[in-house]
Amino acid sequence: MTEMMNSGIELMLIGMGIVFVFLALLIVMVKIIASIIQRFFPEQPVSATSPASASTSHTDANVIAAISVAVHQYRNKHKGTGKE
Amino acid sequence: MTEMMNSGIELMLIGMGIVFVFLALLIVMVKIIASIIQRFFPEQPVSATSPASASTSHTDANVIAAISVAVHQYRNKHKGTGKE
Amino acid sequence: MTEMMNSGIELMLIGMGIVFVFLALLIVMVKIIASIIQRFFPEQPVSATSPASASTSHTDANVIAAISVAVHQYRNKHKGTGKE
Amino acid sequence: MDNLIALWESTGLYNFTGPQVIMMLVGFLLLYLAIKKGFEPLLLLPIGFGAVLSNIPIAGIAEEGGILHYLYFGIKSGIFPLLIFMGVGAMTDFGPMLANPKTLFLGAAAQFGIFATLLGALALNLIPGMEFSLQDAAAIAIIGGADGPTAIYVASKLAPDLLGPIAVAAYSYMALVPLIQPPIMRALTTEDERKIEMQQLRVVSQTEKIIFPLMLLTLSALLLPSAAPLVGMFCLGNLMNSCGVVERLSKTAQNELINIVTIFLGLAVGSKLSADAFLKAETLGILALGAIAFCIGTACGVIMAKIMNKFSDTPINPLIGAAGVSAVPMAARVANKVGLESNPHNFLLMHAMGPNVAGVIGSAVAAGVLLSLV
Amino acid sequence: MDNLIALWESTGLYNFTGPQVIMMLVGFLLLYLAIKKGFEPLLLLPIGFGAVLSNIPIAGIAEEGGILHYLYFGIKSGIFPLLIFMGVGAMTDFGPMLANPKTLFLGAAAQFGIFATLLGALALNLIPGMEFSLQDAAAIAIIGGADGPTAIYVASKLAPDLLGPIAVAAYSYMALVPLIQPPIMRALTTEDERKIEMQQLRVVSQTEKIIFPLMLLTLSALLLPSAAPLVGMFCLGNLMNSCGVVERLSKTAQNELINIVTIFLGLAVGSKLSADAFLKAETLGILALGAIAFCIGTACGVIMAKIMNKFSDTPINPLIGAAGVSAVPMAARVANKVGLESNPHNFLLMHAMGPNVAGVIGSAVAAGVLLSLV
Amino acid sequence: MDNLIALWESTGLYNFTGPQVIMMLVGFLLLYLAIKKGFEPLLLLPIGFGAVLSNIPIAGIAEEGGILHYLYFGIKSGIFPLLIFMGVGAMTDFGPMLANPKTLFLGAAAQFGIFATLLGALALNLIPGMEFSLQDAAAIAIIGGADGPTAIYVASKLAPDLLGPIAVAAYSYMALVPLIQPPIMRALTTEDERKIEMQQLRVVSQTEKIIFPLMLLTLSALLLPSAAPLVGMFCLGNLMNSCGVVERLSKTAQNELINIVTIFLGLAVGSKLSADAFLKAETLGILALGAIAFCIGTACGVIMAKIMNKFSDTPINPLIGAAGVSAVPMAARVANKVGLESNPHNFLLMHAMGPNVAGVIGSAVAAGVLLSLV
Ligand code: NA
Ligand code: NA
Ligand code: NA
Repeated sequence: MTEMMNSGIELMLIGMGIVFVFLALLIVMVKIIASIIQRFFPEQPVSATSPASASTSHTDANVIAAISVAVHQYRNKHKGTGKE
Repeated sequence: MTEMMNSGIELMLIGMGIVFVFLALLIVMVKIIASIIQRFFPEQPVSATSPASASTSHTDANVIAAISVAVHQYRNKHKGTGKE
Repeated sequence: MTEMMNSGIELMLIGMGIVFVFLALLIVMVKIIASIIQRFFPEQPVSATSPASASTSHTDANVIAAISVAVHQYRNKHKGTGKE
Repeated sequence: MDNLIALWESTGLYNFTGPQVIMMLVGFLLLYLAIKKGFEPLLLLPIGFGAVLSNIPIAGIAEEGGILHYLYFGIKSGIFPLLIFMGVGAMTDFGPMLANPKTLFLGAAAQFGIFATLLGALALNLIPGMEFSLQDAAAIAIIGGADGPTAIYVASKLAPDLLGPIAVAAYSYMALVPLIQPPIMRALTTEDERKIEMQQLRVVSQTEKIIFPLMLLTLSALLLPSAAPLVGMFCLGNLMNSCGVVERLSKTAQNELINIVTIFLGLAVGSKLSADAFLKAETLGILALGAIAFCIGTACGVIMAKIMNKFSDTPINPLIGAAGVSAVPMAARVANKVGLESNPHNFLLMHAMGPNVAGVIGSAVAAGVLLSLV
Repeated sequence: MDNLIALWESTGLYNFTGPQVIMMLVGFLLLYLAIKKGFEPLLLLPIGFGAVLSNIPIAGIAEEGGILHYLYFGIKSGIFPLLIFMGVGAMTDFGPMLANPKTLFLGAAAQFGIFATLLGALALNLIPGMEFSLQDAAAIAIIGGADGPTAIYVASKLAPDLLGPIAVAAYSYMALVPLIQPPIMRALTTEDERKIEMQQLRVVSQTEKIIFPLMLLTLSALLLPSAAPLVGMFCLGNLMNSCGVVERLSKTAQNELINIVTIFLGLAVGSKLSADAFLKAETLGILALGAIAFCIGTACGVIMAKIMNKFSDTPINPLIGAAGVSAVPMAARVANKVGLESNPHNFLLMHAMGPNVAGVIGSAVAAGVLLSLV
Repeated sequence: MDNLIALWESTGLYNFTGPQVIMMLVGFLLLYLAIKKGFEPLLLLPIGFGAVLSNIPIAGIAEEGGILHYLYFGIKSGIFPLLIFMGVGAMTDFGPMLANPKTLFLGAAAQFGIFATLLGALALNLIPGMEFSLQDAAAIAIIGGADGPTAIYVASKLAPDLLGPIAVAAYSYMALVPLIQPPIMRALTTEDERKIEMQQLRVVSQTEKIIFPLMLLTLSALLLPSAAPLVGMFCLGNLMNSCGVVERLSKTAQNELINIVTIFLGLAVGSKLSADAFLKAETLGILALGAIAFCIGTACGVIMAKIMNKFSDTPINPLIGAAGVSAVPMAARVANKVGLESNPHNFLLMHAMGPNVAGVIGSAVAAGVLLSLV
C-alpha cells in the first residue's frame, strides 16, 4: 500500500516534470520558429474583411431582404432533400 | 413432413399472436404517453409557415425571378464542383 | 539471368500484344454499339445552354451584383459552419 | 509458346462454365431492371454488379482473398443490415403513426403474408426437387415483410445459402409494389370505401417522437429480445433524428454511412448469387412464394382496415391497409394513388404513412419470432 | 404449448436480472442527460443507447457475434479514439496559442488534476470495497485531462474493465464544466484580476501553423514516443487542415469520418456499461475522483495564471488559466463568460483558446507518461 | 531514480537509430513536396505522415497492435486500392473516348513504358547490390502505368516489400508529369504537327456511356480475368455515375468514401517506408526506372499518334498521344498546354481526355497480364 503510494508520488513528480519540460521546450521552439519566419519569410497577413462585403452597401435594402429570403428558402429546401 | 407442417402452423399462430399482442401493447402505451404529455407537458405546436415566406410578397417579381436564377445557377455550379 | 531476361522479353511481347488486342477489340465494340444506338435508338442530345441563363439578361445589373454578393456570402458562411 | 498457352488457359473464354454465364446474365438482367426499369436501383445495381463480378472465373473476386469475400463479413456479422436499418430509422417519421396509433393494427395484419408464406414454403416440399428446411422456410417467409434489411438480416442468420435469391426477391417485389398491389386493393374494396376521406391528423409533439423509439425498444427488450438488435438499431437511428441534438450524427447515418454500407451490402449480396446457390428449382419456389407473400400481406392489410372501419368512430379508408406491408414509402404512395383515382380530392398519403411504418415494426417483430423459435 | 413455454422462457421478462434492469435505467439516464440536459449529446447519446442495448438479456448484442462486440474492436485496437483525435486535430486552430505561446504553461499546470487524482485513487484503496491497481488509478486519473478520446485511449490500454465508467465520467464532467469551474475561478481570483484586459493577439502566419504540428510530433517522437500515437494522429488532422492543400481530406476528417466513428465509439463504450463492470463501489469512487480531478485542474490553471501575471510584462487575466484543463471549447467559453461578468467589454475567448488547446497537448503528454511508466 | 532511468531509456533520443532518423527525414521531405510543391498532396501528405509515424521508435505505430498495422490490412486485402479505383471510375467521363474510340490505341501504345521498364529492372540485376526477381520487376514496371491505385494493387500482390518506394515513385512522377512530358513531346513533334487542330467531338448518348463499362467488364471477364477486380471496380464506379439512377451512391463513392480510404491508404503506404525496406540500393533503381517508364510511355504515345495521324482521315495532333500514359487529368492538361504554345486557338483538352482515360484502361489490362503471368 505505502509502496504503491510512493510509486504514485514519484509518478506525480516525474509526470508533472515531464509535462512542464515538454511544454516549456515547445514554447522555446515556437518562439524560435516565429522569429525565424518573421525575420526571413515575412508573410502579408490577409485582412479579414472581404471586398465583397464593401460592395453590398450599394444595393438597396429591398433587394437584400429578397435575397436573404431566397437564400433562406434555398437553404431550407437544401436541407429538406436530405442529400447533402 | 406433416410434423414440419404442424410446426409451421403452430409458428404461424404464435407468430401472428405475438405480432398482434406486441403492436396492441404499443398502441396502448402510445395512447397513455400521448395523454400524459398532453395533460402535463403541453407543447405549442410550431406553425409550418415560416415568417420568411410572408415577407416575400413585398419584393417585386423581377427580383424574385433574378434570385431564382441566381440560386439555380449557384446550385448547378455547386453540383458541378462535385465536392459537396 | 539471361533466362530471366528471356522471360522478360517474352512477357513484354505478350503483354503489349494483349494490351493492343484488348483495346482494338474495345474499339470495334464501341463502334458497333455506337452505330446500333445511332440507328435504332437515337437520342436527342440535350443542349448545354440552360433556359435559365437566357432569362438572366432581363434582370438589371444591380440586382445581379447583389445576388452574386449574397450567394458569395452564403457560400462563405456555408463553408464557415464546417458542417457540409 | 508455353506462356501463350498458359495465357489462353487463364482466359475467361477457356474457363467459363455454363452456369457462370447464366449467372452473369442474371446479373446483367438485374442491372437492366435497376437502371432502365427503376427497380430499387440503390440496391439492385450493386447486387447485380456483385453477381457479375462474383461469377467471373479465375478472378476469384468472391472467394477467399477477394474483395467481395471480405465485404461479405459485414453481412455474416449482421453489421451491414443493422447499420442500414439504423439509417432507415433516422429517415423514418413516426408522426403520422403516433397521431393515429390504431393504424399499428394494419401493420400487424399485413404480417400474415410472412407466416402464410412460411406454410407455403413447407408445402412446396411436396414438389420433387424442392427441399426447404424450417429455417429455409422462415428465411423465405420474411420476404413477405417487404423490408430489405430485415430480410437480409434474417436470411443471413437462418439460411445464408438462400441469401442471394431472398434479397433479390425482396427488393424486386418492393419495386413491383405499384403493379402488385392495386388490383388486389381494387378487388377487395368497393368504390364507396375507396372514396372515404379521413380526418386530418393531429400535430404530434417532439416529446412523443423522442419517447416512442425508447418505448418500442423497451417493449422489445421485455417481450422479444431476439428482435432487439433490429428494433434497437432502428430506434437508435430514429432517436438520433427526432431528438434534434445530434443532427451531425443523424445526417451522417442517413447519408454517407448508409450510402457506403449500401454499396458494400449490395456487392456482398451479389456475391451470393453464385450458380450453385441460384440455379436450383428452389429459386423458382422462392420467387413464386415472394410474390404470394406480398399479395397475402396486401390483402390482409386491406381486410383488416375494412374490419376496423366498421368498428371505428372515425372513418378509415381500407386502401391504407395495403400500406401495412411496409415497403416504405412506395406502398403508402400506391394507397394515395389508388385513392385519388376514386376521389381526386382525397389525399391518403399521410394517413397511409402510419400503417407503412407500422409495417416496418411489425416485420421486425415477426423476424424476432422467427429468429427465436426456428 | 411447448413452443409457448419456450417463447416465455425467451422473453426479457423471464430473463432480466436486477442489475441488468438497473444498467438499462443508467442508459436511459444518460439519454435523458444527453437529450434534455444537453450533456455532450454527440457522445452520451450513443453511449447511453449502447448501455441499453448491451443489457438486454438473450439478445447478446454486446456478446461474441453481436454488433457491439464487433464495434468494440475499434476501441480495443485504439483505432476509434485515434481517428476521433485526428478529426479534433483538424478542427483545432493553434493560432491563438502560437500568438501567445506562454499560455502553454497554463495547459501544463492544469494537468496537475491528473496526477493529484492518481494519488487520490490510490488513497481510496484505504476504503474497504475499493481496490484500484496502479493501472486502474492511472486510467481514472486521465479523466482529469478533460479530453474524451485521450481518456478512452488510455483506459482501453491500462484498464479496459473501467472503460465504461471512465468514459461516462469524462464526458459528463466535460458537460458540467460551466457548473464546476466558475465557483473555483471566482474563489481564487479578485474582482480586479478578473477585470484584466489582455493585449490583442498578433496574426499568426500560415507557415507557423503548418510547422507547429510537425514540430510537436517531432518533440513527442524524441522525448515521449509513448504519446506519439495520440499526438501524431492529432497533428495529422491539424496539418491536413492548416496546410490548405488537402481540403477534401480535412473536411472528411472533420465531418463524415468523425461522425461515423463517433456513433461506433459511443455504442462500443456503452457496451462496456455492463452490470458486472459498473455496479461496484469503484464506480462511485471513479465519479467522485473525476469531479475532484476537474476541480484541481481548474484551480491549478488559475493559480498558474496568477503567478504568470505577476512576472509577465503583458497582463494575463487569471481566468484564462481555467481553460487549461482542455474541454475544448467549453472551458474557453466559461472563461469568457466569467470575465464578462466583471468587465462587460472584456472578451477573453480568443485568449482562453490558447491554454485550451495547450490543455489538449498537455493531457496527451500526461497520457504518454502514464502509458510509458505504469 | 530508477523511474527516471526507465524514462530516459524509453525516450526517442535514447532509441532512435540512424536509419529511422533518415526515414523520418524522407517523410518530412514528402510532406514538403506535398504541401509546398503541390506534388499530389492528397496522397503524398498521408504517405509522408505515415512514414514519419512508422519510424518513431518504441511507439510501434506500424507494428502489431499499432493503428498503421491495422490499416495496412486494407492494402494487403486489396480493398483500399479497389475502392479508390471505384471512386476514380465514378469521376471518369468516357465521353471523349467514346466519341473518338481510336484514341484507345494511344492508351495502348503508352503502356510500352511498363514493359520496357520491366526489362530495365531485370537488366539492373547486372549492377552489384541490385537484386530484382521477376515479381519485383513487374511491380516496379507498373509505375509506368501512371496510375496510383493500379500500382499499389499490383505491388501489394507481387512485391509487398517494395510497396513503399513504388507508391512514392508512382505519385511523385505523376506530380512531375508537367515537367517530364513537355521536352519529350517537343522533341518528337514538328511545329506543324503541334499546330494540328482536331475536329470537334460528337455528342455521346447516355446509353453508350451506360453500356461501355459493362462491355469493358465483359471483355475483361472473357479475355483477362486477372484484371477483372481492377477493371470491375472501376466500371462499377463509372456505371454508378453514368446511369443516373444512383446519384447518392455515386456522390458518396466520389467524395466521402474515396476521401476516407485515401487517408487510410496513404497512412498504410507510409507504414511501408521503413528503413529496412527503403534504404537500399534497389530504391534508387526503382526511382530511376520510374522516371524512365514515364519517359518511354510518353514517347510511345506521341509516336503512335504520329503514325495514326499519317493513316487517319481526320487529323490527329500527336501531342494528345502523350496523354495515353494516364495520370488523369494532368497529362491531358499538359497536352493542351503544349498545344496552346504553338497555336493559341487550339484547345486539345477534350481530345486528350480520350487517350487519357484509355491509358487507365490500358494500364489495368497490363496489370492483369502481369498478375496472371508473373
Ligand atoms: Na413489413
Ligand atoms: Na487536458
Ligand atoms: Na496508364
